[in-house]
Amino acid sequence: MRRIVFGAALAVGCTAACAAQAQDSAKEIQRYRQMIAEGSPAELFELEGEALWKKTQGPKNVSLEKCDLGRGPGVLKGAYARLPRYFKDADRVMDLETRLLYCMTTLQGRSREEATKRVFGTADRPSEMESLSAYIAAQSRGMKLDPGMSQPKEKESYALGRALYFHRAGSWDFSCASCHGEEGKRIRMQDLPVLYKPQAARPVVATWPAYRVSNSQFKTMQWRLNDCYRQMRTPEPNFGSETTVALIHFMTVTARGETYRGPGNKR
Amino acid sequence: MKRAALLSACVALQAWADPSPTDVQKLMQRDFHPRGQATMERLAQDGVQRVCTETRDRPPAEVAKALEADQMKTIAFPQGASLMGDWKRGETIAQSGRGLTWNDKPGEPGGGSCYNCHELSPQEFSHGTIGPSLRGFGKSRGASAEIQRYVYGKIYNAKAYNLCSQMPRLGLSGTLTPEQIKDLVALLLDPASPVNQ
Amino acid sequence: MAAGPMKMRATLGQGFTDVRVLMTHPMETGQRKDSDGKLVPLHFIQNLTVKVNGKPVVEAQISQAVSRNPVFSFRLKGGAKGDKIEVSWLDNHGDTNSTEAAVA
Amino acid sequence: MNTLRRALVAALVIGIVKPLAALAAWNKEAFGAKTAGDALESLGVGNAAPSKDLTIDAPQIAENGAVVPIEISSAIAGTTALIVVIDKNPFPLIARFDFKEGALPFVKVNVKMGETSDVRVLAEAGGKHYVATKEVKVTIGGCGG
Repeated sequence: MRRIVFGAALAVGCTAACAAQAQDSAKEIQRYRQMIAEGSPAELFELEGEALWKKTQGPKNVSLEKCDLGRGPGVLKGAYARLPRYFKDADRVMDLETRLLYCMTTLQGRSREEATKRVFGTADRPSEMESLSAYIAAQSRGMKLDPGMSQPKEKESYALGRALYFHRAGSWDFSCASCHGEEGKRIRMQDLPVLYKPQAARPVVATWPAYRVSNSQFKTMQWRLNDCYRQMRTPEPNFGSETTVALIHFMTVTARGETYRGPGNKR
Repeated sequence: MKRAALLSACVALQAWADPSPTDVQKLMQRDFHPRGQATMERLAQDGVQRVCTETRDRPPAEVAKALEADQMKTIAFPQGASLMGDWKRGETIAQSGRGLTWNDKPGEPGGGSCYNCHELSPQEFSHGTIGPSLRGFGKSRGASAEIQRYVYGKIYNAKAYNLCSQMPRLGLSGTLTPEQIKDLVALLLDPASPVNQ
Repeated sequence: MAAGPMKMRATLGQGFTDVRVLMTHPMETGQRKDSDGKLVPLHFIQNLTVKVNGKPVVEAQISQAVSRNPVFSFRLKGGAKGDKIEVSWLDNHGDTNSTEAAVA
Repeated sequence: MNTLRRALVAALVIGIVKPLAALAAWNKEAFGAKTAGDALESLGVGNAAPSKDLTIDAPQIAENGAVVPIEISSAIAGTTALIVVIDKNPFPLIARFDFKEGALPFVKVNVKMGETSDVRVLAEAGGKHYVATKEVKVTIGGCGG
């Protein structure tokens, strides 16, 4: 970034001690994350999700057990690791939550309005999407991320995702890259992975969706983008829209080949 | 007009495969909806946002200079000798991340979110590193009228000094009032401020 | 929510049995406000008991300072495959819940 | 025989022999104490000698005070109880674990911390008390928005 000379003189250099101290704190935060990962309530959400997967709902009073997540009706093993991908029946690229919504409306006959009334839950009452995401993502643990990139619409979605990543808009002129653009940057104590680079995207995409200790909630990627756009001071993205799926698709392709090890634990 | 010619020159730089900023803007306008005070107008890119998007924040020098000059004209410097308010209020403003989101109530005082990106007073352990550390900023620069004006202007509209800076245009966007900006100027320049201890 | 699911895993370690138990509980401190600004009343687990084959081996008194959806790890002396481990809790509203597992 | 039985029944009625559930009573006074000193006093814990055989494994920096993982282990012979105290919490007494025959003096638990503070663990062994201390810094994660 070009800085005018006056501004460049402004940065009071960080002494060696303070650089070392920053190094320690990064190491200690890594230990914090590793310790909270050892004992995580995320598994409680997987149990809830399993019950919801089997629960008959909607006017057609059927469960989601026939839902085709890309590997055939009802096949859960490794399905999450191959999303987002193109689905012929819906003629569009879908991530897990968009695909679940599709099954809720087609298989269970539920209206989109009812099924999306509460897509983001609370600590007291997690949403269906959150618990289902925990359960289904867990079925891909140990499998390599392999999102779709062969279909024309998959390539289009990837290109749109990449353009969105660098698209500056909103009252504060932010793009994703404004915060996730340079190595070693932090907001407060929160380090910011450079998600358009594979080595930074891999550990992140491999551990979403995740349990967030700060509010005891299980959070999904659709929520993650929703909350980022909120802080970018833009209007709200539609749940499961092509733009949100394109961004998730772009980051997942950037991280492809990594072994999925979620659901994870986040601050 | 010269500036339009300069702008169109940038379009060629951007990779052909990705949709153009205009295409992306249309898709966002289709896929987003207003909520609270966050209205759809916010998705309409202005010249600064479009050029910085197209050039991945590396605009050609003469384009940057021309657009920075435009942005400088937007800064309304308050009258009066001093642009320094109360650094104690400045610290509260720097700590607060509120303002302009869809769950902030309009009219409620916003914050500068300064600690998100900058180190300021040494007591605050949890500070960001996207922006440079501002510790001791006033100690080495004094508090002359000229430096007060620079700091006020930079907070009001950072793009007037560095076109594709990641720093939000806190004054122009209506996030902070002139009084709040003057309190932040004091936080940075007032010798009594913790930043300068 | 009412007594939500509990999950326990008891596995033989070197010379001890590792017991890890997860419990669904809000562990309210009485200081938190809900979405409409009302204070959520104090609601937390007070007593926790770990039993092996019916015999109590750990008895804990805990407070609202234990995190929401509590996660505990304990270590039991020796232990053999098939031992019955039971963990139960009692909270300040008098609600209880318990779960059982055989040592894997 | 009858007199013994009658005495037992009478004792139960006036609550001298508490029903099993109440045995694991909850020390209202100790948990309600506003300072670490008062809490320990009502637990009958006098001065405790530092001991390196009592270990606390906790992160130096916790990204969020809502969940701070703490692992406590005592190698002091005859340890029967572990007590967790966080000095700067509104109610410093966090938990007390009593270990009977068949359990090792070890526990891992996630706790809440209001702010950066010392975490103190006390072990009870052979009628004496031992202590270990570790400071945990609590930071503000996220964008503070």
